[in-house]
This record gives sequence, C-alpha cells and structure tokens, in this order.
Amino acid sequence: MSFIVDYYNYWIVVFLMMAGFYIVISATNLVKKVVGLNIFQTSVFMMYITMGKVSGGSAPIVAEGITSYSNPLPHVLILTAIVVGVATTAVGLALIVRIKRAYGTVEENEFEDKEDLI
Amino acid sequence: MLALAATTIAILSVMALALARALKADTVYDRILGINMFGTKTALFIAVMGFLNGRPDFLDIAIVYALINFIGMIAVLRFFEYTAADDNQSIKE
Amino acid sequence: MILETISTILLLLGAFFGLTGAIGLFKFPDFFTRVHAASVTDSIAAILIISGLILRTDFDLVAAKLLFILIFLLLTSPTASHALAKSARHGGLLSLAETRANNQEASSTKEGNN
Amino acid sequence: MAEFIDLVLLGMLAITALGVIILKDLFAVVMLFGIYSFLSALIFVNLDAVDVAFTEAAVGAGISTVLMLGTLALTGRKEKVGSHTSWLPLVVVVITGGALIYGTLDMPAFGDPNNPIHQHVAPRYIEESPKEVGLPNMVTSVLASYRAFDTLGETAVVFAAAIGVLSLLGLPKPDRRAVESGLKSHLVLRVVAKLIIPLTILFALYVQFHGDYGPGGGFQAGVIAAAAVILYALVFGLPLATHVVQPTWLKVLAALGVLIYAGTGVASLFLGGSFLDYNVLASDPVAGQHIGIIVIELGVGITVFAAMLSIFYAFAGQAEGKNIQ
Repeated sequence: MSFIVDYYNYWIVVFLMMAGFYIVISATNLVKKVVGLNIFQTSVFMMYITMGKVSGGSAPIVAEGITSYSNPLPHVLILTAIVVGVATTAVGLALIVRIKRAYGTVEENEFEDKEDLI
Repeated sequence: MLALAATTIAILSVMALALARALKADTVYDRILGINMFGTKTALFIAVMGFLNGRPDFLDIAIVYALINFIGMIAVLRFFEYTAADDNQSIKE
Repeated sequence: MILETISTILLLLGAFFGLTGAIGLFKFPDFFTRVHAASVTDSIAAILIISGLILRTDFDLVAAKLLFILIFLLLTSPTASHALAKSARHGGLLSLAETRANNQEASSTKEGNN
Repeated sequence: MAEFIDLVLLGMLAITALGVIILKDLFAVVMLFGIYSFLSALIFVNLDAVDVAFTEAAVGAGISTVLMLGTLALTGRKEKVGSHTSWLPLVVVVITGGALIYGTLDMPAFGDPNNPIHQHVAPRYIEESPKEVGLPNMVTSVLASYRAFDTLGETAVVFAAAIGVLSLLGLPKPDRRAVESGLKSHLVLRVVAKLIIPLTILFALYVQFHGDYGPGGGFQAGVIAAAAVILYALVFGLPLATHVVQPTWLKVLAALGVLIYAGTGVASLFLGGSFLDYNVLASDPVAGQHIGIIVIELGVGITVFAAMLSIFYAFAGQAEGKNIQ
C-alpha cells in the first residue's frame, strides 16, 4: 500500500502527460491540440507540486504552532509558469483564429491543397 | 472532526456524480448543469478542507472558485448566443 | 460543545442534501426537473455546510470570509441556474410533458390523415 | 485523509483527461478542460500549494476557458473525425509512457522530508525569509524578492504575449456603432452582475495587498480584476465595456506595469544596491523589502490586468465582428 501511495502521483502525472501528448499528435483540430498542450503543461505543474510536498507539512505561510512547511520554491516556479502558460495559450489561439481566416479551416489535414493561399 | 471527514467524502461523491453527468450527458445543457454543480461544490469542498487540515485561512481560494465558476457559466451562455444560428440541431447529441 | 453538535448536524444535513441533488441529476426525467434538483439542493447545501463551518470558527475574519462565500454562492448559483434554464428554453429544449404532448399530437394528426 | 483525497482527485483528473480525448464535440472538450483546471487547482490546495491553486483557479479555469470559447465561436465547434487510423500515435504514447513509468520508480517517495529537493535552498527560504524579508507568505518572499529577476522576466513574457495577440488580432475600436449585444434578455443576470462586479474589484484589491500575508499577489489580483471587466463585457456587451475601460489605456497600463517593476530595480541601483535589491530602499532593510515587494507586486498586477483584458478584448472583438456579418 505504501508503494502505491509513494508513486501514485507520479503515475498519474505520466498518464496525464501521455494523454496530452496523444491529443497533440493524433488530433487534427488545432483547438484540440491546444487543449492537449495545456493538459501536458498541467501535468508538469502537478509533477513540481508533488515533489514540493512534505508529508505532515503545511502551506508555506508562517502561522503559529506550525513547524513543518512544504517547499515554497516549486510553488513560485509554477505560479509564474501558469500565468505565462495562459499568455502563450492566448497567442496560440490568436494564431488559430488567423489560420481560420486565411485558410477557412482549422483541420490540419485540410491545409495541404491550399498552400498558395498565403 | 468525523463530521468534517464525512462531509468531505459526501462532497467528493457529489463532485464525482456531477463529473459523470458532465461526461455522459443527454443534451449540452445537462453538461453545463453538471459543470456548474461541480464548480459550486468545489468552492464548498475547499472551505471544508481548510477546516479539516486545521488551517481555515485559505478561504480566498473558495471565493475565487465561486466567482470564476459564475463567469464561466456566463461565457458559455454568451457562446450559445453567438453560435445559436449556426447549429440549431446540435442541442441533442 | 453545543455549538459543535449543532455544527455536526448542519454539516451532515448539508452533505445529505448535496448527495440527493447529485442523485437527482441522474434520476429526474428531463432537463428542467434536473435543473430544479441541482439548483435547489446547491443552495441549501451551501447554506447548511457554510453555517456549520461558521459555528466552528472563533467568529473572526474566517467567519466573515465564510459569510462572504455564502453570499457569493447564494447570488451566483441560482442566477446561473436561472440563466441556463432560460437559455435552454430559448434554444428550443422542451420539458418531458411538452415532448409527450407533441408526440401525441403528431401521432393523432397522423391517424387523422390515415 | 489527505492521501485519500489526493487519490480520489487525481483519479477524477485522469478520467477527465480521458473524456477530453474521447469527446469530439469541441465545446464539451473546452468545458471538460474547465473542470480539469478546477480539479488540478483542488489538488494543488491539497498538496499545500495554495498560491498556485489560486492562480490556476483564476487564470487556468477562468481566462483560458473564456478565450477557448471565444476561439470556438470563430472556428466552429465540431471536430472532424480523421479518416486515417490512429494506432501509430497510440503505440508511441504507450511506449513513451511505459518508459516514463519505469523512470518514476527511481523517483524519491512522495512526501518524504529527506528528498533531495528539500535539502538545497528550500530550508534557507523557510527559515530565513520571515526574518530577512519579514513576510509570513514565503511564496511571495521568494517570488518578489529572492527570485525577483525571474519574475521580471515572466512579467515581460506576459506583456510580450499581449503584444503578440494584439498584433495578430488587433483591438476593437471603442467608438464603433453600438451593436445590439450582451445578454439583453436576461434581466436577473444583469442585476446580479451589477451586484457582483464591485465586490469582485474589491476582492481583487484585497488579493493584491493581502498577498504578503495570505495566498495572493499581483498575478492573481490582476486576473481577478480583469475577470470583473470580462464579466461586464459578457453581460452588457463589448461596446459598453470598451467605453468604460478603453483599449488605448490598456496598452499604456500594460507597459506601465513592466516599467514600474524595472524602475524599482533601477531605483535600487541608484541607491547603491544591486538590481532589484530592496534593502536599500529604506533605512531599515526589512522595511525596504516591504516597500519593494508592494511596488513590484503592483507593477505585476497592472501588467497582468492590462494584458489579460486586452487579450480578451481582441478575441471578443473578433467574435463580435463575426456576429455582425
């Protein structure tokens, strides 16, 4: 049982990472690809936060009567990563909107015969 | 303490049921209903969890949840207004 | 001690109502009854659980925040349900009774034609 | 109990990810992605990362969902089913996943206090930051003081992303003919939105200035303030919103936030310290740290608010333009 508890988080992280990866390489719709990238990204966040957790620890905000805190460093890295992630997602979505306007489609396999449209 | 744990488990099961509803819905509106329920229960869950862990000073997150859930709902309704002309037949899935 | 007992009762009641609402999501026959199940239990569960939690605080900032959450939920959750149901109505979704009536009408006109 | 909650929530997260893979209706996919964000934020709370959960709930679940819905309104909501078989991606994914799972067995056990990650700089942050910086929230101390240079870079990235979106889509003109838009028929919604928007802005200010003591800070506050205006735009229509918060101001504000941040660094240079070393900002180092952190958090908040809102304006302007045609 302790073996499962020790590694369960990592396994789920790998599963989510692979789910995101699968969506990115198998989906043809660009919006769905962006969702897949976001799932992949969240799995990395989950990995960092999992590593920062200390059993029996508490959130890293000083309070009376608490001696053990979880590691604040991964939290800082991921906090900024989330905001940047959304900002870059927005750029990706804006590109998709422009692609739709230029090609009339957001399905990857329908671009081929429209190369001279650019 | 036991009551808090029981409430936590109950809310977790409600969330699981709402998730099931959102995954396997008859109509689009059922899906949104499930998601709305999930959001409000999440806010409650965070509040209860704070007490369970003995640090109830993180309730700000629950407020954000309630707020964002509401904005998400409004965005969805707005989305329907935009796309209603395109696909009237798509209510049933 | 009394406060804690009351709080326990409130919490468990809230949990119970939450669960009934979730079951209602599956058991009720059409969308509008399901909205009813979800939104009514949502509100009562929020009221019960949060007042149960307030009784466990020292009535300080934490209690004020809980009250704020409660007001927020009570404002947003029914509004969202109302807007959703209204939007479904505008989108042309029918209640079960109406669907039945329509079906009957359709079949009766069919018979009339025959 | 925490482990049990962790197990259940992560399981639900995995199921949601599967749902995203299977469903072909992109609208449902985006809705599920909203649930996915909510769930991951809950897991962050359970793993003690309250600041991260705050950000994920506001940014991930809120702004991303709204932007994705905006994109769907422009590109259509049905995914076309590919004709080619998809066994090759599946094989690649299974092999990679298997290798990674094998790799996790060498990872240190979950929650062990002796993990390598807890040995290097973290003890210093945990023990010294309340004395050196004087703030109870260690995440804010590390974010805004120890790693301030890093955060400056992140703020610049958000600014750059906003510029990118604006150059791709352009901002809507505020003085365009007033189009019939907004959820005009929903009277209840309009009344409740009017009640909620001031509360939200108040809450954003609280998050901004209470971030030193509890979860919160500039990133979250900026997003929440932007969410208030987004709610206004959704309910009352974009033309009114652009009239209240003008897009041209947003451009100035986005730049101003980064300028405030970098200017604090330059000020500390002139006062004899190194770049972004707040100790010199006041006679007492701890007071200097406090001033520095409040100022740069304000800069971050302004930039994030302006960037997120102008990105939303850009998408909403496109969607509204399509609606008119």
